[in-house]
Amino acid sequence: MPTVPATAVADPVPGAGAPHLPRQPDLVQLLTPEGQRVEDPVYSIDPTPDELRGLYRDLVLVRRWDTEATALQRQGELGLWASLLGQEAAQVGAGHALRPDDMAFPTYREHGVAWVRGVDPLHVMSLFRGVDNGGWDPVETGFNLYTIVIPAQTLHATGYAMGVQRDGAETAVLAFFGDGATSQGEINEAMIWAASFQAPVVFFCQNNQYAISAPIERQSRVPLYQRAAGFGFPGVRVDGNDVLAVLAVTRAALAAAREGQGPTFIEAFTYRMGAHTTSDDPTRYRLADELEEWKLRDPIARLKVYLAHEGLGDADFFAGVEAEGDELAARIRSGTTSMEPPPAVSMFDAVYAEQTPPLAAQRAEFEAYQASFEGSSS
Amino acid sequence: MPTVPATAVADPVPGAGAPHLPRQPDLVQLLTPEGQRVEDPVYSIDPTPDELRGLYRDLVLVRRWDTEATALQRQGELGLWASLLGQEAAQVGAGHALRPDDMAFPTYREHGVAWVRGVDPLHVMSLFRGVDNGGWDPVETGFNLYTIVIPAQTLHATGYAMGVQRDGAETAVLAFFGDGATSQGEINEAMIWAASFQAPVVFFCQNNQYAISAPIERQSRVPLYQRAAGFGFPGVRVDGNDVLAVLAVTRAALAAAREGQGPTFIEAFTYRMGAHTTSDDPTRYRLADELEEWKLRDPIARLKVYLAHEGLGDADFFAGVEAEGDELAARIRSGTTSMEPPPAVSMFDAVYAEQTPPLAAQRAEFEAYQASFEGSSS
Amino acid sequence: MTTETLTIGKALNLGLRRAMEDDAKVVLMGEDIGRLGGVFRITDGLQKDFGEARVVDTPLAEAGIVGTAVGLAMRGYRPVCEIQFDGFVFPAFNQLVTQVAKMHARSQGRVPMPVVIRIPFGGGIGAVEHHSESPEAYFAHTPGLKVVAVSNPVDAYWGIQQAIAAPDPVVFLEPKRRYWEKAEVDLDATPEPLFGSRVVRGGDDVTVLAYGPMVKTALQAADAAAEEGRSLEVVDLRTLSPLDLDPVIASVRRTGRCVVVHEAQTTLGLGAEIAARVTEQCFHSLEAPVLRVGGWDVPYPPARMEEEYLPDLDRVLDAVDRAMAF
Amino acid sequence: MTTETLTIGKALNLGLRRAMEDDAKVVLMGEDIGRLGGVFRITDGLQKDFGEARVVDTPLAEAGIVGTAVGLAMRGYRPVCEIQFDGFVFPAFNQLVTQVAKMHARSQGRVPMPVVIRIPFGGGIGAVEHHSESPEAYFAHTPGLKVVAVSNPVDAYWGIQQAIAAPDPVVFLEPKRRYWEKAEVDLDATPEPLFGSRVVRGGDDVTVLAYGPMVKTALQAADAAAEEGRSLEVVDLRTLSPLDLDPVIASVRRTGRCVVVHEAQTTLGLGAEIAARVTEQCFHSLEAPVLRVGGWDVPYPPARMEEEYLPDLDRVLDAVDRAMAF
Ligand SMILES: Cc1ncc(C[n+]2csc(CCOP(=O)(O)OP(=O)(O)O)c2C)c(N)n1
Ligand SMILES: Cc1ncc(C[n+]2csc(CCOP(=O)(O)OP(=O)(O)O)c2C)c(N)n1
Ligand SMILES: [Mg+2]
Ligand SMILES: [Mg+2]
Repeated sequence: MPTVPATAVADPVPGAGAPHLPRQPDLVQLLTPEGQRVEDPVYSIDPTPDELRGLYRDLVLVRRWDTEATALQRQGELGLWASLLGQEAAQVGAGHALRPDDMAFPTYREHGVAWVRGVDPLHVMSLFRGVDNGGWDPVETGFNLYTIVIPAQTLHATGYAMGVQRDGAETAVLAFFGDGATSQGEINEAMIWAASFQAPVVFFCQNNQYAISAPIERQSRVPLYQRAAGFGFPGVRVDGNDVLAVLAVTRAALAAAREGQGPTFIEAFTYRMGAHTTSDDPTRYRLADELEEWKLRDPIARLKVYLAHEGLGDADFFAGVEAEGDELAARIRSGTTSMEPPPAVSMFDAVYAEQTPPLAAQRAEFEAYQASFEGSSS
Repeated sequence: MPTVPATAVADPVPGAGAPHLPRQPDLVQLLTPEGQRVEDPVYSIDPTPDELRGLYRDLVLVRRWDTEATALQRQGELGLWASLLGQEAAQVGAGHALRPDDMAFPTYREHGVAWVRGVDPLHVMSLFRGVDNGGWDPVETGFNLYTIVIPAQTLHATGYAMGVQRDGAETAVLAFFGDGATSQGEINEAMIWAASFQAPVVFFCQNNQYAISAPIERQSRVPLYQRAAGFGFPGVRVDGNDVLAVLAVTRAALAAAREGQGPTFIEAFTYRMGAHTTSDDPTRYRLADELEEWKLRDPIARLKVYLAHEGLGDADFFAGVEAEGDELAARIRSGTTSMEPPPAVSMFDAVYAEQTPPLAAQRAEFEAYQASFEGSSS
Repeated sequence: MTTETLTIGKALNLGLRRAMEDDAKVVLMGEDIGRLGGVFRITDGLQKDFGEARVVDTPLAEAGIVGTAVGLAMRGYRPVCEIQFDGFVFPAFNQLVTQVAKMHARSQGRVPMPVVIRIPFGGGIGAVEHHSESPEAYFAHTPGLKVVAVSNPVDAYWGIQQAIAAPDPVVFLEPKRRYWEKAEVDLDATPEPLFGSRVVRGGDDVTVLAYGPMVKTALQAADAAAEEGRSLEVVDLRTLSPLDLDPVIASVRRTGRCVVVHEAQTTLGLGAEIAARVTEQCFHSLEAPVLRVGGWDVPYPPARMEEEYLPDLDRVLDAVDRAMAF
Repeated sequence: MTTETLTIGKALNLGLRRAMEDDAKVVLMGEDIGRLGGVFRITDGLQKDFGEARVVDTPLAEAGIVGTAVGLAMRGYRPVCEIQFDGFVFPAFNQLVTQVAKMHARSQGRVPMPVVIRIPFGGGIGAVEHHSESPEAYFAHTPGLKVVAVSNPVDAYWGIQQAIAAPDPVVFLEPKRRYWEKAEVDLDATPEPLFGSRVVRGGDDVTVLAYGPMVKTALQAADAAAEEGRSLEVVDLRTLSPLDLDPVIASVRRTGRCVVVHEAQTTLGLGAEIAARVTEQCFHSLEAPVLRVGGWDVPYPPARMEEEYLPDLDRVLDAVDRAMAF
């Protein structure tokens, strides 16, 4: 394992190969990988013990959900699963920074944010089971449906934020995307728009070092958060495996947005511990060493150490959270395996708010055709 | 007329309203609006008297061409004309920085670059007359056809530069675009690509302060050249009305590209003195005052003052260039007015390199149909 | 009854104004639509009267315009996007096809998408490349979008208001070369439904279908045919998705012959779909196959050749002759 | 004669390899095509053998892939772009429609555009949204592009080489759900021309047209029909633009009946164009209108409903019955 001097991380292309991230002006960290609380000159946070335990609980539960989902996919109960393993802190931290009125625009991997927003995990599972495209109500939950076309949702987030401005509301919008997404034209347009109109939107990038097999170096030679300055708004890099730092940074950015100070770009520096999705084979493009090093920066372990060390969580507490996880997993498993798709004819029903006569006719044709098989089970 | 302190130009949104541009670290200038030669700490140039006179000649001739074209459009001989008035120095300077082997990718306004590349003005006029989409050979001239879809050509330039890399050639590529173009996704992708592959392409933005009616402030709150840093390569702002500075800066950037140092973003700070095109009415969106101020920064006048003052051009020389301009204008006029479109059937001929049977059949149908009118002049 | 003589352009302008007065959630967005009033002046004066928050001069990027419209719609607004010219809609294609068109279905109806995309379309104005395209078939092939094309000031005035009021995304095609054509518009009338076609001239021999700029051409052809004793029924399709073929089917069952006219390239243009459907539904009535008069299957040519590219009266009559001769 | 039993996927891989050996100007570009070998492994091993300059893992942006391919082609290269899934081609739509398709015509033939756009297309793999689309009609409506769809390993092996060697831009559609189907491929054979359709099964009662993944479905339908004493002639269209309808016309003149099958939404799908043309050219031979079996006019549904969306053997037979009953 090569030892890299601390300054090397400020290098144009940081990432794998380094041991745990040293603190540096360029990276906001409030809890080290060893579970030590540190201060940042700009971002501070003072969570109550309950809040800290709540964060820990969420981290554990979303990881448990994720593990169960991966297992269910292996067993043929899901068509696909996009694991968040390793990114729990980035998601739970960002999710907790949101106020109820705020609106989040996820990609396909933000199960941790979904969880914090109160979305029923089964409404996410239904998507990956192929039953629907997500079963939750975006407006009610303040959490848009998953967007698979990269990074279409960043423009939606910006437009939504322009609506917020017109409403004069104290609401902020949080747009999620990955490191790979930053190369698409649309997201750059979203940032240009947000800057031009000073829209209350925060761009939250989970730099998990890979876009499927493409390492971050392919997308950018400089740290991603620096992109924002070129568009005229602030960018900040935060340790994405440090839930406290993510919470503090995101909370500050959302507050600034609400106050009319315009957009912020947050780069949550993290790592995709698993495969891109269950269809992927990461051994083809990355080394096991890298994974081992990132394991040392695990987002849950460090909070557990901190809680234990500070006496904020005892064995009972930790066991209780585990038990909750088992329950959640069981509920997800039974809910998923018993999930049936709606009748196929429903595919005709929500194409438009106002059904068209030709489509109604096609629907009737479909029904008649389906009916023609009834009874004829040859 | 408001007086603005010199530092105000370094402001996030510079531009109109200021008197002539003061020198500042942020703007490369080698020849002041008053015709005074100044030095820049980074960019220097030592043109011979002949070169200086050549630059002057080109500036005058392309302006003359432009004036004639505008007149021809008014007289119904062109469908449209996109005037370069005010941008002569940016274009002639950039054009002169190119070596014969280099390749340029223009928008629809780079008549000055076309001129320097040796493109016959009539081959440009034919486009605006509606006879073809440009009559010159892109490869032979090292000057691509005009691209109207903003800013599609920046990706072509980047791809071409990737080809240059594969050839191991000492060639650089110059991509032209406007300030408005910087808001499009595609150009941001071009910059990301160029950075990622360190392609030998230089992004040359003529910030003429407007995209039709939209002032630069709508596209960006910070100087455009700063965009590049966010993508990991250098950006520089040059006085776009100073042909020497443009030449020096562009030459340096192209040299760096040829040497494998990757892309540069050049923002040539200039002004569109005329309408967007002959279809446009700028009085609807900008004040006459602004125009008056920019007149004081005229790109030709300053070089003339310098040449005269240094004894590099006498009355005969200036008169000679005027006379050349008259000749050029006459040639353009007669060539344009006598220009006929090719037979309509040719629209079928270059759709594919390898004609398809259905299109050949349509072509035959077209010919038969046309023939059916012959003789029948009722 | 208040009637005014309006050009199509002015009718659109008035229609937009009325829609904005009727519903404070209507927001116009596009390049140069504010201060300048749009390159065709369709939004002239609206920013002055409704302010910059409701008539938004955007940065230069079509994906941005349409993509932010999606977000505004999610927030309860009714965005009306102007694409400056037909040929510049393609940077927004991803947003239109994968997002605008699919959001309602994706969300099982929870997220409505009342977005209007106004596009001046078609040729005949002597323009440079990309300013004369007819991209309607791309949109009509995309479930989730609705597509209309207006041909006259009355439909322009009402249609834009109806499109804005509609709960679904509507690609609203404006016949740019007819912007200056005039007609009387009754501002108090009860408008015809947006998603219906209309017989605009009765006739017995051949049914001629057209939309947008070609309606006038079809009517001129009918005039010319009449002089030769031939009677053409002309249908203004008005809605391209959904298609409203009931009046067409009724007509073709009577005439036995059908000609479809459009500027778009013929292959996979609207005429293809109409030919397929009309043939299926009128199989036993047809005396001739449905014939198509469309743009040739070439990129739209330079301006001085566009007359030979575009369907005109003669090409319509030629097709009518061929249909009669079958 | 060297024959090998190959899947479609492996045949494409071998074909790409051979094209790269034959011409040093061939450059592959796409997301994850290098180290990973592509999400379907079509480019497996090629970066290892040909290096990173010829098998380029690109940043994540489709307009960038296609737009830089244009520039590479101008510099004399023959770029082969992989679009990871059909539903992700739309960000590149502007480059494809306004640049790739038009460059040759724009330059009066001076600038050739030998660019191949490989797209795994179609459904049936139980995927999430945007991974099962059939966008071919958008491209076939665009003059300047050529569009082919392969259905078997032999055509895959030769077709990709022919597409790369072709002087024009080719959208090359690969039937992703058939990637693992096998056949014997004679690596020394003289291939059939790329832009031709082929009768793959003779028959007398109804002519059934299909391409890409639906060819197998059509052949299965023919088998089933044969058991009921009905004889279907099956044509693999192979080329969607240009269409090669000569074998189809000949067949329909004989059978008098025609059914077109595709996964794409029916309205303005390829079936529309084919119906229009076949009707025009076989008007007096047709006993029934050309019938279309396509995807329904809805966004591609979630995976557990896709079987009801996709044409299958039964829906083809149902259309055959209806054609016979006319
Ligand atoms: C427009 C588009 N192109 C390609 C894809 C296929 N794809 C899905 S995920 C992915 C990589 C995304 O990487 P990143 O943005 O870093 O997010 P991550 O998956 O790492 O969370 C790709 C290429 C897509 N979904 N959308
Ligand atoms: C994709 C696209 N959208 C819209 C247009 C219409 N249009 C032509 S020029 C122009 C403004 C361009 O401004 P800028 O990039 O600053 O260049 P300038 O004209 O000032 O040289 C617009 C909006 C276009 N040509 N392409
Ligand atoms: Mg990533
Ligand atoms: Mg400009």
